[in-house]
Amino acid sequence: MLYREAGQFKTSYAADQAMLPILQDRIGILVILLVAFVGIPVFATDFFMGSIMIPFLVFALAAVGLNILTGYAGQLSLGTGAFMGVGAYSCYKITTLFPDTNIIIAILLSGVFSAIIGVIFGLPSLRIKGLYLAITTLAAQFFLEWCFIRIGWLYNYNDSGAIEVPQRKIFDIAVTGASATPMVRYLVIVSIVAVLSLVAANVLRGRIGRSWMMIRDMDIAAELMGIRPLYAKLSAFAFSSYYCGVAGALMVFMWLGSAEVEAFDINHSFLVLFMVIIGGMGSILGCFLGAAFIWVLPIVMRGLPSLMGLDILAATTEHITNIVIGVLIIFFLIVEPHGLARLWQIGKEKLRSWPFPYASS
Amino acid sequence: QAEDSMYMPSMTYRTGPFAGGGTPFADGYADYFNMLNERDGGINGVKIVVDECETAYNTQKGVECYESTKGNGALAYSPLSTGITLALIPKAPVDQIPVFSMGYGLSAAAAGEQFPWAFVYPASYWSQLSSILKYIDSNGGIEGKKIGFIYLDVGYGKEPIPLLDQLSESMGFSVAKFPVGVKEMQNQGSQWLNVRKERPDWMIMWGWGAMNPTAIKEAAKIRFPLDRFIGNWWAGSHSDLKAVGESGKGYLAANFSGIGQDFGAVQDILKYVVNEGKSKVGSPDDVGNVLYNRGMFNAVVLAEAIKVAQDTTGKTIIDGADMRDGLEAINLDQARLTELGLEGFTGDVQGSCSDHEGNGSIFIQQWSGSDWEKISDLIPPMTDVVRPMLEEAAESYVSDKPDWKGQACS
Amino acid sequence: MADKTPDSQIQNDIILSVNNIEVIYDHVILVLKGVSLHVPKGGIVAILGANGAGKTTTLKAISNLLHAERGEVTKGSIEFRGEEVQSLSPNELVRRGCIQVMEGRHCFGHLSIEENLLTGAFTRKDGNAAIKKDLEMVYQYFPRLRERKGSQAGYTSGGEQQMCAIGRALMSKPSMILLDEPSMGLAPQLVEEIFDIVKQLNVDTGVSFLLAEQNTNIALKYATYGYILESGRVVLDGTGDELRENADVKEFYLGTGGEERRSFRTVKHYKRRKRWLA
Amino acid sequence: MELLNSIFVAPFVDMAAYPDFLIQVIWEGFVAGVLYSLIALGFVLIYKASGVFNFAQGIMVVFSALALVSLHEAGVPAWLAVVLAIGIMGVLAVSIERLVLRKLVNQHDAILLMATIGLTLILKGVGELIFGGEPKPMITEQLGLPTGSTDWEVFDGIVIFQHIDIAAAVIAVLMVMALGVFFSKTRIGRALRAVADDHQAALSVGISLHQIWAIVWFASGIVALVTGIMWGARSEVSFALEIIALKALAVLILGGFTSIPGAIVGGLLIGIGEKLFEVYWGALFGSGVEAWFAYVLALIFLLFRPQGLFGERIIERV
Amino acid sequence: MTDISQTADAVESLDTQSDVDAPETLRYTEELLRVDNVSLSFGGVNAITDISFNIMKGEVRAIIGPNGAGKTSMLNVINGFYHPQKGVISFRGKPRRRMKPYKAAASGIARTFQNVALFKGMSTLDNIMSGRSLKMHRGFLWQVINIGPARNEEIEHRKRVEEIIDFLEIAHIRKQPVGKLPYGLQKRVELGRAMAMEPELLLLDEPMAGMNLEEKEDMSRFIIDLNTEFGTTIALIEHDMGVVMDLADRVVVLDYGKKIADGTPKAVQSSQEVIDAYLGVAR
Ligand SMILES: Nc1ncnc2c1ncn2[C@@H]1O[C@H](COP(=O)(O)OP(=O)(O)OP(=O)(O)O)[C@@H](O)[C@H]1O
Ligand SMILES: Nc1ncnc2c1ncn2[C@@H]1O[C@H](COP(=O)(O)OP(=O)(O)OP(=O)(O)O)[C@@H](O)[C@H]1O
Ligand SMILES: [Mg+2]
Ligand SMILES: [Mg+2]
Repeated sequence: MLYREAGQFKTSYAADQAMLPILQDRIGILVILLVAFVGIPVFATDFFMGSIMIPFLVFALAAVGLNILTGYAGQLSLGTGAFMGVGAYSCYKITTLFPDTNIIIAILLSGVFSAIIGVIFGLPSLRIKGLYLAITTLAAQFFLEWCFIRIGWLYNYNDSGAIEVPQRKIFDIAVTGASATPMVRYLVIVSIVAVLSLVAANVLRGRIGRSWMMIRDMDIAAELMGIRPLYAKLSAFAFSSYYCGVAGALMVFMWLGSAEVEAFDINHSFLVLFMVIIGGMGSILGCFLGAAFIWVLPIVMRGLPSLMGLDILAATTEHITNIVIGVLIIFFLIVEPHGLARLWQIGKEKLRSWPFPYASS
Repeated sequence: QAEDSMYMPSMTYRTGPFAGGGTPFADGYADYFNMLNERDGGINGVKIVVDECETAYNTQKGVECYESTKGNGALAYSPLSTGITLALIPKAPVDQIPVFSMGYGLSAAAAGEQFPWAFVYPASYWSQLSSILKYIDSNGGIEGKKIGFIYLDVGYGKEPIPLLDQLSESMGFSVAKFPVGVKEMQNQGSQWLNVRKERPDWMIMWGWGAMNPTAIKEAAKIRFPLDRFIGNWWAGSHSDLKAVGESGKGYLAANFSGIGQDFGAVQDILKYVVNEGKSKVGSPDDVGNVLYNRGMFNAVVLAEAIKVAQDTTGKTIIDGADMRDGLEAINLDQARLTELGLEGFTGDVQGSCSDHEGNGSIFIQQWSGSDWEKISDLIPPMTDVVRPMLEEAAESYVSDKPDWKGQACS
Repeated sequence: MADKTPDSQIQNDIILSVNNIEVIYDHVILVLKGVSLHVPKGGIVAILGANGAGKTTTLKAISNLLHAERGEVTKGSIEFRGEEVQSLSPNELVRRGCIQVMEGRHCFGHLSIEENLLTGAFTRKDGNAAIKKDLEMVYQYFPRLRERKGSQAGYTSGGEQQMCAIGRALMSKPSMILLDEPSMGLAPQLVEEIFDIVKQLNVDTGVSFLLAEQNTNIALKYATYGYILESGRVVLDGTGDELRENADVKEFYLGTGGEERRSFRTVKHYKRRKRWLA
Repeated sequence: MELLNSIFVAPFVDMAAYPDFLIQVIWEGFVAGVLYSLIALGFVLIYKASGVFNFAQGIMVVFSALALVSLHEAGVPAWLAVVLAIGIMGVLAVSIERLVLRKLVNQHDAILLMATIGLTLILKGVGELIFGGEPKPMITEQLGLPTGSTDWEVFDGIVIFQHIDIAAAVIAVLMVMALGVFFSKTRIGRALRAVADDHQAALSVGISLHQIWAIVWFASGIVALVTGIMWGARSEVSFALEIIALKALAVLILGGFTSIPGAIVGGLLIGIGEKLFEVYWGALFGSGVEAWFAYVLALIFLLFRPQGLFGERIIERV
Repeated sequence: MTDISQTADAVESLDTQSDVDAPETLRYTEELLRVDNVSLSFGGVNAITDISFNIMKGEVRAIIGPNGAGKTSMLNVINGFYHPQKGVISFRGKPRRRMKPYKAAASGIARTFQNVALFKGMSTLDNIMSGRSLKMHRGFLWQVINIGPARNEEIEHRKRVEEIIDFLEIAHIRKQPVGKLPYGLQKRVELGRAMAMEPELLLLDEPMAGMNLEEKEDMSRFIIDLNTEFGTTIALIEHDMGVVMDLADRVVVLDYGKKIADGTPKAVQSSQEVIDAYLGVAR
């Protein structure tokens, strides 16, 4: 009753093909965008924007990237962290070699390098499949990490071996560097993420996205239907790595401000993978839900004891957070292996058939 | 926060792969402030609220800790992680909260002109390395020798390399480097095979966490003389050597903070905090361990800075900017140390506008098989060589930051 | 209508009874809307019905395999030899003699044909000699399997896999077999053979069968009793002969409206299925 | 020219010039390889039995070893500590099966993988909560493991053999043989492979997944404990050990997910290969190549044999 | 060349037994696909041994034979998934030995699979749309913005796909994920997907397995319509002899990888060899 499409007739295929064919969804998205672009900047604290929203958006974008590869094209990858690193280091090189480049352009461009590297490490996917492939992507992860350490040129031979974000301005407003306010950084990042998510949704609905899903669901049949595995897989690697690269650049330039190799280590690959799986493989919405869950929950958990006036050691909170997150992950997988996005869908389904408990087949 | 207290964040890592070092350090840090609160009712009557935030040695969590606590009136941050320090250095001037990376972080931060908001008392890595080399030189000469440098292959471990390269030319020794990846910390077989192949005369180690005991064990395995194997001050704690035990006998390490419980301040901690059950330390025996005392010293410097700031400004409750001034004006000479109950605990530490490392000296300690023993006098660094290099590095750090604000020091 | 089913004289000889079960997939999709059926000891019972009627679901509910598909029985009960099936795990069911041949073959792709057959004997405790003997029997039934016994099942042809799946079930020495579309993908000759085997096992060793089968013709020829399932409900039931004589069954399932078999070429489509629901 | 020389000539000249050192390198590689194999073995057991890629194997190594050491610290005699540690792993196995695996039958690989990552977080949290985050020394002597070393004088030099390393190799070999017999000679072995292929079908033929999973997780828990003791004896027992487990992944794909001999051969290949490469060629790349050598070796290898050395063929058929 | 004449001979010799169908066969004059002396083996198993036959443009050609005879393998060879060790395959007169599957698809060969090979995570609509992949060309950048050409293209093909959906009467499951559809419907969707490719030659591997009579009748009607109205040439593997008899113009019979008969359904059905190997008791 509450969530009824009844009465919403589509009279053209164009209308039926629209991204959000249902009115309630369109309203929902509008509200979210309003909150994201107006509500949060106006009402939220710096901490909320700087330490919750910005990382959340960075990870959501990375999760979109990984989801394209894993959820849509079916190629499990554990190299997300390194691809984010490629983006970050490229962006650093671009901004330091060509200091006049507009920083937004530099960030968007840095994804291209990540995409190229992604394609190179995607090549084995033509022969290697499934978990075997997942582990060979670790080769990318560790090799690239090693490069970030060994190739001094990448970090301009800094003594510290870290990349540090130079200050860049757009229209005289500092966008990167320490003096850029969280609000400015937040607005930049939320715009980029919104646009890129839209792009991803478009591509995934079209011919190319479909070809990835074909490869994912049944690669042999896809090939027998005229899909060239080479193109499909490599384009998925490229597209996905582009997103990861941009996310990496945003992570360093808009959030951390400086980064060592550890910022791109294997744990980040796992973190993003958590988000994708908890959120729901093969769902853009899921990426956001997953990122929120995995990033925000621990922060909330850490804040809880002091909110409740309990004097618990920070480390104990950390251990308990680990346990709780672990338990929740397993719990969610058991309740709904297809992630939060699917849970959301079931919720909608229930609303749709409400007040009846089940839809009849 | 309350009117009568000051807020002192404590970034800790009691979890994760480096928890072994992070835990005693955090204990020492918290216990000293608590001791001041218990014994003296705080500093000049103002209590210090120590608030721990767990970073797990992870830069992102560290930044998050920073962002979530900086609004509480935080006076200074000591992240105990080079990665977090690097992330905080650019933020410090904006938020007006000094970063005190005691003996770690960015060596270049010693140059106060360029880094008004960062401090590395009592010495930068480079100063430390120069002292270690001086020790080697005074124990059989260094010229013509081959020095092996084994280090954790991250920013922290790589920091001293430029100086090492420079000094190898001026002092006439050769260098062989052995990086140890974070993932290889407990799996150093090949590095030590390479050591055996290269046959260096001395080994210097820039290690942390599980890397240290593994390295010492491996060195013993290939029969490298342990009394020619020197760890830096993060590679010479009790927790490192506990796992090695008897077989680590002879191993050397640099240190700048006194060992043991024979200091007035430490006794007070035992009396007012530990024995009262107000400490998180595992057992009273752990008090006085190398890293415990180091964490305590971190607190000592901060407390001293607070006091200096209070005295100069006349305020009882100070803010980050006052704290910065206090840190800069710090003067921990032996007289003051004795007053604090830390006689002979460390060398003089004296800051100034341009000197943010305090010209600290180190001493060398040796593992007896069951405990650390101090075996050398204080060794001052080679300031003449190190200082110009620090300034140069500082220059290059700010060179691509057009809006960076340094300070003029006359 | 479904409940008037079994003749009262065999009531106490019922090996399996399904009482008014409801099955829901994924928490929201209601598939079975109250299905009841009974299999007498030593009987061959067929479930017939269109695609998606719920035949497979019924069989999986019986052998307690729905969990793996995120389905659950929300109402009703299933009893195998008087025991509540829901409280037994699938392997306990097999131990008690009830085994299922799943639709779509489900052979263990990486195991050879012979290994596949041997896994069927997993629950048996009567020694290697007996197992060997039964293996020999399966090979007798399906000579083709003997030829391919060393090949990985994943590479064998569709029909060979079907034989393998059936043979595997036989290896457990069951007293009740649930057969889901046994004839699917088998050559005509083999279809006859399979049903001969069914008959033979039924007569010789008293094995009971519940089979979901699309090949109505042959199923009704061998079945002692049949149920017709539509959209999750039993719409018609009766003995094999009764059903074969039923005009609707003739028309829609046997294709023998008139005297001669209708030609596939000449049939024109009209919405016939509607009649069942009315 | 210079480059070619340093790739193709100099290292071999080096090897020939100091054969004692070469032997030492190979021995070290061998021992490291044995230890990698031990971790990989734990993975293989579970993968073989359920198709679950158990990411928690690394943390299980740490967890079991910490349990052992902490028990001893608490005053329990060494032998009893071992028994209790084995008991803990047993309880763990049963609870994992009860609370996690049972509910996730028939799910996608990635989801099972994810569940084991969740498990990793839990074990880590619980472990640090109970045993604390500090590293602990392994109770090598109390367990009766040898500590000294033996020198072998050969080719005008010496090769040093640590007794603990020899012990590790012997124990690994014994363990592999035992497991090999268990899985190939019992009907459980076949059932395991069936389960890995198709959970639902395995259920349908009456294989008890519950029982099999509990057994296998218990077995790999014991393997984890042994691994933990051996690695711990080399350095110390700490959560940093978990990272080494990642290296075992490379071993795993090189050897093939489902093969016990594969885990051994893969481990030795990688152990010896990476030591030789690091020592003789590492400098060319600026050293530290160990970080990726194993993976790149495995990757290149897989290009020719996508299922690894001894893995089962990947079936492609329509 | 000689092989073809042999095949032709064989056809004729069988044809003579049933003169009723003879004129029918002559209706087709143009050869679409020719298989010459193809052999395929896997390790020790000879899946196909020296088989030759042809498919005329516009006909319905059935392939039958006992289980494991090599029927599916034959289809796999035709569309390039298996590479025969020996023999040549000519499609539209162009001979080839090896071919990448996607090239076969591009040249106009589509198929369905014995063990349904749908894209399980996608909806019915997307599955059928995926059949249009080869016909869609708009580049990546257009897809990114998804207005203008890419969108129009999508809608245009959607129209075509909707026609197929109507034709197959699966409109009600248009938006459902196919993974959980009943088996019979999956087969139908698979047919739709192959139809969407608008192939010249359509290979159907047991399209009616697991269907009841009514559904088989429906399916037959689709196949007939496809053949007569769209002129698609069809190669059909089927075990239901009733269907084969009614639909096929000519039948080739395989046994143990060898061809044992080739001709009109009537002729084949009465061949003793076929009865022995395949049909069992004559019906
Ligand atoms: N795992 C599942 N999740 C959701 N729905 C399902 C699932 N399995 C089956 N269904 C639905 O349940 C209904 C009954 O399916 P079932 O497989 O029992 O039919 P069937 O009679 O065996 O059909 P067929 O003859 O095609 O095998 C179908 O509508 C199907 O879509
Ligand atoms: N990739 C392969 N590797 C090994 N053997 C194979 C392979 N593909 C097919 N075979 C074997 O070749 C033979 C022919 O198989 P095919 O699938 O063509 O049979 P079919 O005629 O389609 O039988 P069915 O009617 O049972 O589907 C079988 O014995 C099969 O085991
Ligand atoms: Mg069915
Ligand atoms: Mg076939």
